[in-house]
Amino acid sequence: MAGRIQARDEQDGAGARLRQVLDAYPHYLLLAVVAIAAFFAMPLSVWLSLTVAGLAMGLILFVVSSGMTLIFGLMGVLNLAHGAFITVGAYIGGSVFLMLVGWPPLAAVSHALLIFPAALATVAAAALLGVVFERVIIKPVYDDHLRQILVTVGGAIIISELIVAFWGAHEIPLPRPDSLRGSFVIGGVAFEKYRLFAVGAGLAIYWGMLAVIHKTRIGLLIRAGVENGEMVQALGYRIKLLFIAVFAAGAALGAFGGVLWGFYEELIHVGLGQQLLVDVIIVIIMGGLGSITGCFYSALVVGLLTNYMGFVAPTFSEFSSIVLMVLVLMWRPQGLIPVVKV
Amino acid sequence: MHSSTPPALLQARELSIRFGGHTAVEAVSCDFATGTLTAIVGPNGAGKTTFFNLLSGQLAPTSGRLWFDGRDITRLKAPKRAQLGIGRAFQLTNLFPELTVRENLWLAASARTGAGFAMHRLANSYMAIRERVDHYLARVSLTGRADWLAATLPHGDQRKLEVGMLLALEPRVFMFDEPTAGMSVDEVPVILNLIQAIRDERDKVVLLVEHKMDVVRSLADRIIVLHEGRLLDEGEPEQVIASPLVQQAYLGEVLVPADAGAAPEGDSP
Amino acid sequence: MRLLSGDTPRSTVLSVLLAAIVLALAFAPFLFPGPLAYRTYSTICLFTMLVLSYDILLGYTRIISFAHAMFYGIGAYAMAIALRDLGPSWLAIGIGLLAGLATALAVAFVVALFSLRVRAVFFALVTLAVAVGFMTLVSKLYGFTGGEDGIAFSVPRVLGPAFKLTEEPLAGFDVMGFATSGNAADSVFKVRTSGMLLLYYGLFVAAIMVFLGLLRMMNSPFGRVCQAIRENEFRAEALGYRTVAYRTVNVCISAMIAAFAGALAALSLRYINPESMLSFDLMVNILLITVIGGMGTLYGAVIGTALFVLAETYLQSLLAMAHEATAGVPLLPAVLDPERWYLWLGILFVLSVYFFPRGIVGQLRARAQARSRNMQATSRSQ
Amino acid sequence: ADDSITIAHVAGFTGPLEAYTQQLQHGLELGFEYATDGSNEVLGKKINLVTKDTQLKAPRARALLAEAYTQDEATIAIGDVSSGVALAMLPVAQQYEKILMPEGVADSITGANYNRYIVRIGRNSSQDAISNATAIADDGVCISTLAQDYAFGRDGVAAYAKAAKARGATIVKEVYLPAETTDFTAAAQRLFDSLKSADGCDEKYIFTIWAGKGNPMGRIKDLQPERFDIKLTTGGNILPALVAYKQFPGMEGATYYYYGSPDNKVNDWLVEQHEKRFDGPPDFFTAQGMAQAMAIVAAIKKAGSTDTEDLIAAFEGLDFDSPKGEMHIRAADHQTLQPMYHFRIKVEDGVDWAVPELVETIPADAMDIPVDNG
Amino acid sequence: MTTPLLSLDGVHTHIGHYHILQGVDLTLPRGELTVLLGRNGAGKTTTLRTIINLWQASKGRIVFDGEDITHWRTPRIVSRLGVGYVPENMGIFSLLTVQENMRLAAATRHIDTSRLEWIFGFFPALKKFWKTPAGLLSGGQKQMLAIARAIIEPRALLIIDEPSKGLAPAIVKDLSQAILELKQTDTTILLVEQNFGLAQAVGDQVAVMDDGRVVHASSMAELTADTPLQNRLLGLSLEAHA
Ligand SMILES: Nc1ncnc2c1ncn2[C@@H]1O[C@H](COP(=O)(O)OP(=O)(O)OP(=O)(O)O)[C@@H](O)[C@H]1O
Ligand SMILES: Nc1ncnc2c1ncn2[C@@H]1O[C@H](COP(=O)(O)OP(=O)(O)OP(=O)(O)O)[C@@H](O)[C@H]1O
Ligand SMILES: [Mg+2]
Ligand SMILES: [Mg+2]
Repeated sequence: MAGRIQARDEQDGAGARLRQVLDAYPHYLLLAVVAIAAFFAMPLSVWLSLTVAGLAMGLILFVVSSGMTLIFGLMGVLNLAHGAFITVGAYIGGSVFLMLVGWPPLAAVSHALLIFPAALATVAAAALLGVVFERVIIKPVYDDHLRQILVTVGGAIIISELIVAFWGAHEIPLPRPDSLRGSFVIGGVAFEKYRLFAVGAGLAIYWGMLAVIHKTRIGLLIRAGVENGEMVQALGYRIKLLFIAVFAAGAALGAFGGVLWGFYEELIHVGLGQQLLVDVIIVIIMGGLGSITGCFYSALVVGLLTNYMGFVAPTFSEFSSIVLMVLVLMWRPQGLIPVVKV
Repeated sequence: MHSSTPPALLQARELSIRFGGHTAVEAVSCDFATGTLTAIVGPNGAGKTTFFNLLSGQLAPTSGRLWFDGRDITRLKAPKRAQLGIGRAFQLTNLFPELTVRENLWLAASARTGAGFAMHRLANSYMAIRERVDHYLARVSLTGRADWLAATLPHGDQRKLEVGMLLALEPRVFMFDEPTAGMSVDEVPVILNLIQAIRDERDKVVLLVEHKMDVVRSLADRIIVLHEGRLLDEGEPEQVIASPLVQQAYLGEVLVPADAGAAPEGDSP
Repeated sequence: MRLLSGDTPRSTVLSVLLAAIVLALAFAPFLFPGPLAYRTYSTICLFTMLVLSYDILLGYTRIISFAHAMFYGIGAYAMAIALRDLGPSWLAIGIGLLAGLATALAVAFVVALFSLRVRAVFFALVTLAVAVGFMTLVSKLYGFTGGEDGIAFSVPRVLGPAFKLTEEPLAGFDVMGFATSGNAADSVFKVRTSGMLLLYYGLFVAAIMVFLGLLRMMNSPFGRVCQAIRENEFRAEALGYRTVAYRTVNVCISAMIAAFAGALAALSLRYINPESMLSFDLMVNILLITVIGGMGTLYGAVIGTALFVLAETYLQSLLAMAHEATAGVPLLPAVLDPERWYLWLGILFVLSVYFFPRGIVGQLRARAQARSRNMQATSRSQ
Repeated sequence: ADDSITIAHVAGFTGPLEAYTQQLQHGLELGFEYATDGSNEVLGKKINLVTKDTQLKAPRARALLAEAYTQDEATIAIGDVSSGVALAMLPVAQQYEKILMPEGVADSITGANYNRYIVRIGRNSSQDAISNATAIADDGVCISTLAQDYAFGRDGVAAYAKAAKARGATIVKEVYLPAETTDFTAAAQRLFDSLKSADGCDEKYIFTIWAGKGNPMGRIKDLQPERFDIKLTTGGNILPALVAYKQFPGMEGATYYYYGSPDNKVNDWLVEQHEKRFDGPPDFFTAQGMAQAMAIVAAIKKAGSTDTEDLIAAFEGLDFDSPKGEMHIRAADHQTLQPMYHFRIKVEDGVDWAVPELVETIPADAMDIPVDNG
Repeated sequence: MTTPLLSLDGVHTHIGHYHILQGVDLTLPRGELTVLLGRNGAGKTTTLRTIINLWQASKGRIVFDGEDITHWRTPRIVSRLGVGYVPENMGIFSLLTVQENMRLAAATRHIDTSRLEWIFGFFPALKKFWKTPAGLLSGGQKQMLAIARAIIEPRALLIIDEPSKGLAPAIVKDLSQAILELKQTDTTILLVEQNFGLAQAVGDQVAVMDDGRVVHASSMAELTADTPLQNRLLGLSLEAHA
């Protein structure tokens, strides 16, 4: 069925040129508008530290959201169980970390280093969970968004309940290693160490994802598979494995986000993922469902905006991202960088 | 065609549409007068379906104007144009799959009556619409399958329903996009007879995209040739088909010298 | 037939089930004693209305909205605030109802404007965000809405437990008690003819009216066009239907019915808070009931709601029984732990989405259809 | 029937607060055992403790409570630990004219939404706030507060500010944030700014009241308030949450209960039995549950009957023993007045959580808890 | 005669509830080009798809070079046996560039440049649009790309579904040239074609389908010679409307 497609007006002239640029780079524009508006609303030192904090928070949000947008973008599956993956990640990462910390042979090892094996274990376990989830829950409902929504919501319930059955309903404190506490203070502006750590992780994941999708044959296959899975098979590739892998990657990303978030809040609880899901959804809709780049920039914008608003008008900071999302959608109905036609 | 005739019902002026860098229809100007059946021919990708989309409002032109009954309808959306009486059948079958054949036809028959927003009366209680549905059910010989879900119909019957819906809409402009494609040989005449009957009423505009040249010859009053989005030629069927430009661009060198009569273009939808 | 707008159950099993549900609800106060049972059967009536209104959105027009619970909440809050601020009077009820319907209409209209621009999944996610935002707003405006603490209020005496319709209580017969004890004499109980009884019958009648009304609406030209939009929006436009207008009207009507149900819920509960009126869980329940019951049938809303509310209320007790019964068996008791009842609900959801893709009603109808076709085939071959 | 007394515990045994409800249930069981010397009988009747799971849903809670009063013929019902659900249950008690003892902390339970069938053994948020003010506030102390932007947060800060000012402290700024906030950088900026520029302060504090999951203290601490000589203060918490307090050695505040703080034989018994049965020390809500049970037994004994009116009369002005020592139920609003504990955080090796070392016990009469049910 | 490269033996295929193929028997002689003819909906495409198991045969056997491949999965059939497939709808990845489309089609990492030049010789447009997203190509160019993908590497079996569709007549000529050249390289080809002219020009063997069965199979020469038979069979596929 041919969708209604608007032909682009291609008039010449400076105005049209500007519109073209804005059309091509809406994410830069949005980021700039938010940052510049805030610049005039607060003292410089405050602006600096909030900008740094906001960008870092944005990167954490990106990590937390990227798995969901990846799965939607590449497989067209709307996975509302993403929040549950985030929670699972926090639990697995947290427990492995606490176990390692409490293990005598490792007593001499810096706790900060132990985050890495914990994260690794989480990613592996979550990927496995993702495979099971894809096989058991998602496989029967490819191509049916409505049933995907239902099934993944059901799956999320099951996962959360299993978490409670396994770990109990208590909150689990997850003290962060001392070396990731506190800030570097430079010229009166505090840069939190953990946020800098998260920035590193977020950027690495972003570039990693872009590289895999745009530079490797696997990325090529995935992009092709989304458009025409049958043809990919007819070229001799086993698309099922590919899709399972994508789902596993999405789950692993979500879980890694959960670890990152668990250490940020220093507390793990069953509602952790659900509580993040709304922000995740705002980020991925605003970015353009399925777009990694869009997700990245809209996460940054949301991170910045909530920080600025938290200073200027804390009462409204909660609504600010929803309002922004609505505005962005009125401007660009498919989000900043649309990829998947919905 | 003749300066004495009243202005044509449908007039396209310099219609163009561009997709990214590709111009699918380029500056096509053309008049369609009541009482004529115009066949649109051209190789695949020439822009025939796109041209239909421009006329019926599924696509908005990048530039150019469109008049219907003396009124500029360039910016009107598809529903509005259908309300005015520009109806079309689709090249790829385009039905309401989980509704019955009768309901499909009902939707077409009531579309221009304005009954759609009524909530207090049952849909089946509109006698006039019901009669129309029954009438067109018979015309496309689907009466026996009236209660089948459209999705369960064989392909050929789906094509018939597609045409039936256009008829039930009772528009003033009929657009058929390869109506017989995918239909089995013995059923093709049913549809062609229907189109012929509309043409013979001589108060409608009929547009027909068709690859089969014998069909075009027997039905069309006029032929338009599209090639790479441009209007290559137009005129009386025999004259257009004979023109060397058309021979080269559309029909190509004849590959089968044996059957000189039949056009070699045997391509499927 | 007339009553059902010609849209009959079309399955014997379905007809029997429906009749059983309607009969049980009609005599519920006289068959099931106790406050929890009262809560259960009034909830069935309330949710039936709510789910019916969602079905015309999701089932008939395929608009996936996560903001439906929000409209339910709007109706409930309007009613609660009116009764709290104006005191327990009929006037307050009238004002609350009207305010709820008007607010729902206004909000729905704005939300529907979104459906002009974005579609399907996008719309679903946007409405999700909007609903969450609304819930936050309600918690924040605690001066007006009572915040997280909600609003407790009184209703006119006639609708309350203190009002007596008849001096003497009527007699009821506890069917469940009879089924377990087998003792007929012990199963007779007293039914106090209080305002609660009156209120319940109000709900019951309202639910029936909404059902019949919507059945008619969905068999009207409007309903048929909605279905056409669900099936093939592009083609509906090509025929000349302004689908956006239909979708907007549909969203508005559906929202107003949800608000109506919400207002009645507030009357019946006499206490509301964001958790019970606006939460995501509530929304998920609506969605699940609609799908499990069978989308686009309206009958599914009735069956689905009855089953779901019963499961939600009593699954835990059932599990407790299973838990005790399997006490000796290793491993089983752990999963049958009544505290994990929600796990089982989740599993049931997933399974029912797999095995009843067309919902209970869809499945029953398909079975009935297959059988009648087979019978035709055999009778023809004879 | 006639030979037993039914007490119904109607609370969220599943859902987000199930851990708390579990603690309460353990406390109740231990409390009845202790108060009846293991016989579980009072006035010669067996105490029958039934439980009903509200799933933390208000409508369900109301129906279950009604069921407890009618079907189960409960003499007394113990309500939900969530303030929201507890508030929803209050009118039901009035309607059925039976006693309800809710466990939520909202002031309005024994305040604006009070009815005479409500008796609360647990603390209210004013008690929390005022005890915290009592622990810190003094002449020359400057305090900025951080709380969630809803009734609980605002009321808490108001009570805190009033008590702190009464003790000579200055409240510099009140910052309120949305309840779900997780990023506290901006708020910390505002709080730092306010205290940096405040004059005449010997000590500067940021006081936090935060219910739920966010961890504002840790986030503020990350921004190194010590740069500006600002200290943090907040109330105590349950043991799992105390783990996070390890970051704040030396921090002072006031708490409802820590198992090491009270010095009496009830508490000794509780700690010993709890260690034995549940393999760990008792927590906040275990103590509260035990106090709850002991209050019930004391009231029934005093009333000599299980008639509601007799019990109400018995509860009013009741003094009873508890793991926190003697408590008093105020007749005016049925709120229990009780001691609180001023603590200083100490990090001990081998203890999983930070120890809120007792500085002093704040006796009940040192705190002026307003009566608000008028 | 040597054993055929591929043979279908009583193959049935169901799509959903529809029984489409109702016992197809077909053999492809090694190194020859077999043309499959038949009216719309006869089941030609279904046959092709069934061979590489895009639709599962519900009954019957498919044998490739003596090996029963009926239950092999598509990727295995394609990669193990070396099958090139040009689907009816072309199966272009429109978001990928022409180059990327070609890269995916080649099993090896590096595309053989001389072969590429050979392909460009027939389809110069592909060279011109090498780095262009394939979605922007015209219908005919897409068809060229689809064919190019199928022959980017030497294949044991080429399955081509209506390649002339959407190609301008001039290019159809090039196409038939290409196919003739491919035949020289010992490739077995199964071609569905409605354009009888093209079919006649390139085909060695011919099979005609109707209603999910093969109703006629012979050498092309035989069919060309027998005009009455041609009229009887191909009246179905050529224009019948008078
Ligand atoms: N939505 C679109 N976006 C981009 N390109 C398009 C779109 N629709 C059509 N085109 C392109 O425009 C050209 C004309 O297509 P159109 O469908 O009008 O051809 P046609 O003449 O109807 O061919 P056929 O005989 O195959 O039906 C084609 O090259 C096609 O790829
Ligand atoms: N996905 C499907 N579901 C149901 N029926 C199908 C499906 N695809 C094809 N069919 C039916 O199978 C039959 C054979 O189709 P097939 O595509 O194999 O024919 P064909 O010979 O290739 O015709 P054409 O010349 O039109 O390409 C047709 O009747 C068609 O309607
Ligand atoms: Mg076309
Ligand atoms: Mg085919």
